[in-house]
Amino acid sequence: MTNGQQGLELESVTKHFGGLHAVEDVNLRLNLGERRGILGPNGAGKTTLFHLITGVLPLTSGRIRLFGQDVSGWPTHKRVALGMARTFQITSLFPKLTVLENVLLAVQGLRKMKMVMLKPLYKYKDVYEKAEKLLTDVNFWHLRDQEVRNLSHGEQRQLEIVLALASDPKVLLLDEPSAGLATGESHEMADFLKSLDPGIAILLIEHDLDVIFEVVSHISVLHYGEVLAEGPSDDIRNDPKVQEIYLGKAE
Amino acid sequence: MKRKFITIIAALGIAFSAGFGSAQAAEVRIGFIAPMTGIFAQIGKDMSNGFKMYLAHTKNKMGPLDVKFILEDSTGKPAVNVRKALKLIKRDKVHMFIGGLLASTGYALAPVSNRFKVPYISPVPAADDLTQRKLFKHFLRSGFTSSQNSHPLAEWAYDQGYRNVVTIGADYAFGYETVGGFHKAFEARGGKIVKKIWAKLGTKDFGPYLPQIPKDADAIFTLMVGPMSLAFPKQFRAAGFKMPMLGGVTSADEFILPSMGDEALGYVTASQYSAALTTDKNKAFVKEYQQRYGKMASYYSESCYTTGQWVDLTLKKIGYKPDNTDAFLEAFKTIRINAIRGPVYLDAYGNPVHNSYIRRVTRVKGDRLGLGVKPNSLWNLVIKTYPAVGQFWKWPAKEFLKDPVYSKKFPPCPHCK
Amino acid sequence: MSTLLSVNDIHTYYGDSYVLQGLSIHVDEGETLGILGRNGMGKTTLINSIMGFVPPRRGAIHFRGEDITTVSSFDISKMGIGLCPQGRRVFPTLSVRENLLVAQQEHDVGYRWDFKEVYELFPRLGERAGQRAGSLSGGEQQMLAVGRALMTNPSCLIMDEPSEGLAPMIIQDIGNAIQSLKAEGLAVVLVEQNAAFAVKTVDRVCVIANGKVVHESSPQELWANEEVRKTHLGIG
Amino acid sequence: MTTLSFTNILVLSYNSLSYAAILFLLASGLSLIFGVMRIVNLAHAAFFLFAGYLALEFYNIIFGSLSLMPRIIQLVSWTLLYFAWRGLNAYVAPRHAALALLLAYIVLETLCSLAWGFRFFELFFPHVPVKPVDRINFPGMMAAIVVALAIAALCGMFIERFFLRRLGQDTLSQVLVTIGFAFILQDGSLYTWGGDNFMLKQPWPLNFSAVVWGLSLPQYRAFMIVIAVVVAAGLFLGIERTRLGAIMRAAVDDPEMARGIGINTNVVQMAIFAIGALLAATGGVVGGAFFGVYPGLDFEILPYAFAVVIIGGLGSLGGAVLGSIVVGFIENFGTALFPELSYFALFAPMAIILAIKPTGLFGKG
Amino acid sequence: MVENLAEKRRIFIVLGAFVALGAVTPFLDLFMQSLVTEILVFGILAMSLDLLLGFTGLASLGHAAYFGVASYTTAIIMTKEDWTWTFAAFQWADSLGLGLFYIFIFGLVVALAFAAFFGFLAIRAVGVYFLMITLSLAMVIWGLAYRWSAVTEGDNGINVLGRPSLFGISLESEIPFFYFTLAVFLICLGLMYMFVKSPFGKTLVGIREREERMQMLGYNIWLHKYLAFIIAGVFSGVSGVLWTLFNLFVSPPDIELITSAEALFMVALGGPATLVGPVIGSAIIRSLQQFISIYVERWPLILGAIYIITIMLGRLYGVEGILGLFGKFRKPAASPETPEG
Repeated sequence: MTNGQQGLELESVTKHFGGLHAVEDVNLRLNLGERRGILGPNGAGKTTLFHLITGVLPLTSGRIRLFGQDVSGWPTHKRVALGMARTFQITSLFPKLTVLENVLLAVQGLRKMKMVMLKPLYKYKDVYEKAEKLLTDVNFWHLRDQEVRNLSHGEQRQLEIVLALASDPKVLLLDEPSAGLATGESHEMADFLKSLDPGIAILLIEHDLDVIFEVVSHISVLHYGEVLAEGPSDDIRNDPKVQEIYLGKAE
Repeated sequence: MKRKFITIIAALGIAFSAGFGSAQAAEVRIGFIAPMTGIFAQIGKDMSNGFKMYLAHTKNKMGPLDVKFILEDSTGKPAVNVRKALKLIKRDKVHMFIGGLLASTGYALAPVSNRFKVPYISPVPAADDLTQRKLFKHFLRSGFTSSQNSHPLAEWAYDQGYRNVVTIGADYAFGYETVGGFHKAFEARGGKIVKKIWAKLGTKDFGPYLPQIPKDADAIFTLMVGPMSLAFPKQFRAAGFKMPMLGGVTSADEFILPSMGDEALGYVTASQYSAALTTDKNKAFVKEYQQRYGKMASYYSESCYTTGQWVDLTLKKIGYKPDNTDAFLEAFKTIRINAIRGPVYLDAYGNPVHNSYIRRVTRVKGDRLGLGVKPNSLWNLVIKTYPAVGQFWKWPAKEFLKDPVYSKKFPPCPHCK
Repeated sequence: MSTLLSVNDIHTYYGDSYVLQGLSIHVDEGETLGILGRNGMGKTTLINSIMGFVPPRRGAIHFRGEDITTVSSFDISKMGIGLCPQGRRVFPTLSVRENLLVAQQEHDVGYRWDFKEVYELFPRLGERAGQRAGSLSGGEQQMLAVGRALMTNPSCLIMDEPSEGLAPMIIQDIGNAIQSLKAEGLAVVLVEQNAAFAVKTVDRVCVIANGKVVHESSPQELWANEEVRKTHLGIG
Repeated sequence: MTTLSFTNILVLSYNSLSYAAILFLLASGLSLIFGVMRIVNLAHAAFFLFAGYLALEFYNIIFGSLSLMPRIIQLVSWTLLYFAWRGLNAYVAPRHAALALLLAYIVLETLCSLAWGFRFFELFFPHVPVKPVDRINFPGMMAAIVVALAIAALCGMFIERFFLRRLGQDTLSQVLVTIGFAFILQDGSLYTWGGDNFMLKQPWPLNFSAVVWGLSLPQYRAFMIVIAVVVAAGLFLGIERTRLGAIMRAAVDDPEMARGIGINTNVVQMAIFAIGALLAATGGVVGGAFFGVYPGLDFEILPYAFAVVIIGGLGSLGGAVLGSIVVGFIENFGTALFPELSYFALFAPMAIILAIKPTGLFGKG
Repeated sequence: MVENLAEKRRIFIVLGAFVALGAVTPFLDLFMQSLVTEILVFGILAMSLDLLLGFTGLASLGHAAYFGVASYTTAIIMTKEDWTWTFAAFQWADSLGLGLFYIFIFGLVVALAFAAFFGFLAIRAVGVYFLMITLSLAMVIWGLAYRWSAVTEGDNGINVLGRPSLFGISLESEIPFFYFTLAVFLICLGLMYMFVKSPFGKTLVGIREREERMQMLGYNIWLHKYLAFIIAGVFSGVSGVLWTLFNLFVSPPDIELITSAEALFMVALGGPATLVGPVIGSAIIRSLQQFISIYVERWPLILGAIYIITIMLGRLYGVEGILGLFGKFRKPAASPETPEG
């Protein structure tokens, strides 16, 4: 146990798919309340890294600690129960359910009552109140009876985050929250992310640089599965190595 | 939605009860259950055709009564037979129902007949115990028991000089009983059954069983049903076995015979019927059946034709009062018929006593007897007739019934290797 | 020079995601067009729209004057658009030779490209002809993807991020190959994130942002234009 | 438990292999269709039965007019050869095409010559009496088979083109629609051919047995094994060594990309379904002379085909070969050794294999 | 309250429909009465499969297995006199008027045990593999019924000679048995309704819709699926016990592949994830089988065509079953494409 501030810690995390080194020796530390971005071109291993952190994929080697506990071999749902949540790059909601039902599922996820089989869900007032609060906070309450597939893409991206927040996570992994949004919507998304409870530690993958620089303080740059650069946003912005990945080498 | 559905159901119900429910005095309602689809569909056709042919002869009447003939498809599954019997009893209010095919169907239908007190006449299901140890008051048989013809065949086999015989039978009740009958009678005469093989029902490839057949046996006794009957002799002969083949009726009956080839030549089976009987009655029957349905008459069609005749005679005896079930049951057992298969009557247990024909598969050149059957066909020529064979053969009934019903375990096989 | 491929005001969606928001480009015969832009701006979607993988909901695409907006992909390919897709997408279980073989198309006119020519362009492929494509290195896979596209004997070759994930040496080779194709008069559409590479290679560049063309010029002009570079390409 | 002598083990192995041969013919198509199209085709065994009936039908038609038919077959086969030549040229090297067609021609021509009384076989098997009907048996049967196979393949294409293609990747719909077709094919056959049990004629000279080391081995069983080996080799070569096969594999690897380089994946899928149906039909015709042809055969044999692909793994040719051999041996030895357990002999190992490796021994994904 | 009005109205309509059914049935003829009973019995089977297929998204092609073990268990404990303790216990329970409870408890425990074991083997597989593993497991049960003739009477099947009475009320004739079945049906419907409305049931829908998201929300997917599998198996067992009592005869063909496939079709036809839909499916299929076969000899052909037409139309017009037809006018079709990765 190092200190109470510790949120997520990756130690030499490595993932190989056969001969392909998707993630190679990544060390990363996310303290409580910290906001960190992960940058990198397509195929750099960003989403794979998220899969490793959440336990969707098993590690090839390395170690993952969550709030000081070694969770390397744990299944996803147990990691989540510790206080981790994640959103998906490709919208991953329950399209045929209503907005409210989506959020209810998220709220009951970490409660014991989810195993109850013969008492209707609507009898659980506290779950509903929590859902109502979450939806009211993002001004979605009026949409509660809409089926999710009928929402706009922007709304779906936002709901994606609301679902992640439902379990009151202390570590939040966001995978390209602004993917597929128009410029104006991206700004809204950035504002929304900034408005989140500052106590939540956020790890953010994002391509929209406006969003990432607005939201995070530190950035890690991933290239070929390795951390190429790390540091405060402004340093990264001007790092020539990073420039090269994005623009190519100028002669 | 729901309401609509209910209304439809109700409407259907009312419509059907109006259409069929009302009973009229001047008709006899006969339900007939036979497989019209599935593996046994053609046998079902043979059965219903036999009965229909009788009705055609009487212009759909039995004495003064109109015959209301209701055919139900059993698909060959016992449970469906039960469903259809219930339907016939409850909806069509039949006076009796006839049919079923497999022995298992007989066991399934007999209790139904008792429960609803509606006579059930079995022309084909040959389950031994229904006329032996498990009697049902409303169950009547116009066909035969599985082991009935096996006993004389065993005698015949012994007389041919066969001493060591191997048996292979389909692994179910009909198989146990047919093979068991042969076994008991053969060993009673002093022969030996040296090996008993049970092939699972519906075996297509006899590969697992053929190597187990001792090459030095004098003969093999088979009991095959349906497609097994076709595949077995072919694979048996192809595997190089030369020994004579004996068999229960279904191993080479007239149903399967037209599809068989030279491999079946010399196959000796026993049955209460053969299409090759040279009686005038039978010749007329085969000829007419061939003309009407384009097929060789089989014991299925003969049995059902005779059943029609039997019902007619019984009704006549009770004054054409089909509602009088008890009288019907009594009278049925006292009828003596000079049927196509020969003279038939029921024994004290309600099982037919009739001739048992030992038949040999032979290719007959040309159109045999001018019956209109395809030339150069295979026929079951009768080589010996055992007259008036009952289900207990030469044993007294009481003594016979002390033994359990034939099964895999009975009779025991002291000489089996 | 006449227009070979023209894309007029197309609007393409992935599900509810509105990706191309009224985009127009055109490619002339024999021309090399670079399409630049950051990740997620719609470059690959543009290609998918052209190839018929994801047809646009509105707008039209013409190739040699024929409307190909709703034509199926394999017919588009047969009309002469060769695709070298993002991530290479070689058929991993097929050998190198088979990868080329399946792409070979019967044309009434003679073949320009056959095994011999492709192996001449990329000798490494000839050496590895019998090897499973999945076992090739990234650079070799890229060569194979180009070779495979050439086997369809296209008159317009679309290359989606050929430099992605490759070592500079290999990128150089690919660049040389593009130059030689260009010299033969083949029209090339080069979609790139790597602006430096693109700028060296192409005749004209379009910059895409948020599903629209935001800048169009010669490569030199683009390189000189600090503002466009900063906002739409780099992170500076 | 029964004990087996060494000879019995040999004969049982021979029988197991020949049973495996039929299973392979049936299951390889199922596996192929699944591997490429992710379709669980419950109508597969219906093709098996349907083709048996078709062969029977055409066999009878051919024998109905003995004098003309062989020549007609010859004409048809020449025409077919011509089109096959044109078709093959597009996909394989000319010398291979020429070789294949030459072989095909020799076979066909031999068959037709046989029909006219060429006593080729009598030279080699003088001890076997040849009846005139036997002499045309073989070519007649072959012709019947060709027609039956062609029709079955066409049916397969029809079902794929107009039904399955429109269902997309919905497994449940595919299952129910293919069951529907199984019903229709089964009952349609019953309607057309009646419920009689038939058996295709085993072509002379395959209907007697060879005696090797004192064991009599039915030649038809050897014939089944040979056919299966030829088909397996043909499938392997066809898939692994030809352009068509490469196109099929490309369409499996990445269908979208395959379209992007000009491969019409719709045609490929239709072709694969046709080949699948063709394989089942081959099994049906070959098996029809061994098992018989009768209504209900399809649902009887379907579970075995599933057992093969489950054990071997879906979509793998090697798996289908291995699976059918495993099932063939388990079925034969299991039944011979433990007659009481013959129904589990097959399904219990299958359940265990699935529990350990849900995708079968050779399965991918 | 959260439970909305439309839902209340729906419950009211469904209950009303069954009350109406209960009221109308005595006036139908005997055959129709038993048909209605049969529809209810298979309705329970179809609903239980709907828990898996409609709500959890698991297409099982072996659901007849649990139906089968329960119906065989029932038949065995009611007839096997040489199995002294089960039979004696049954006799004793029956003498107290509790025979039915004994049968149900026994049958359901066995169904549960099999579902628990088979589920353990099957749940790991997904999609087609799940379909095939359930199929083969059901074949094992079928083989058991066929082959273990010492217990199951093999091909002959088991005849049950009568129904136990319920608190002294004889269920032998149609009407009492119909009401009994209706009562059991309504209890099952109620329980299943509660189940799908419960947090657990909602979880299953979540798993059906998006498994990876449910995992990220802290759900143990395997456990939920497994429990759902067992529960569906138990309800299928209820249907099996009723089937034995209804038909008084069980035999191997009752539990073959076609029964499982038919159950699937009932769900698909009535509308998955609707609970009541599968009952309508059951009504249609069962009535068709009983009625087409009277008028048309080629009824399997027609049934096959109905399968195909229903599924094709449903697919082409995006309608999920008959109940889906009503919802069709409300909701627009979904577009399941994925955004650029």
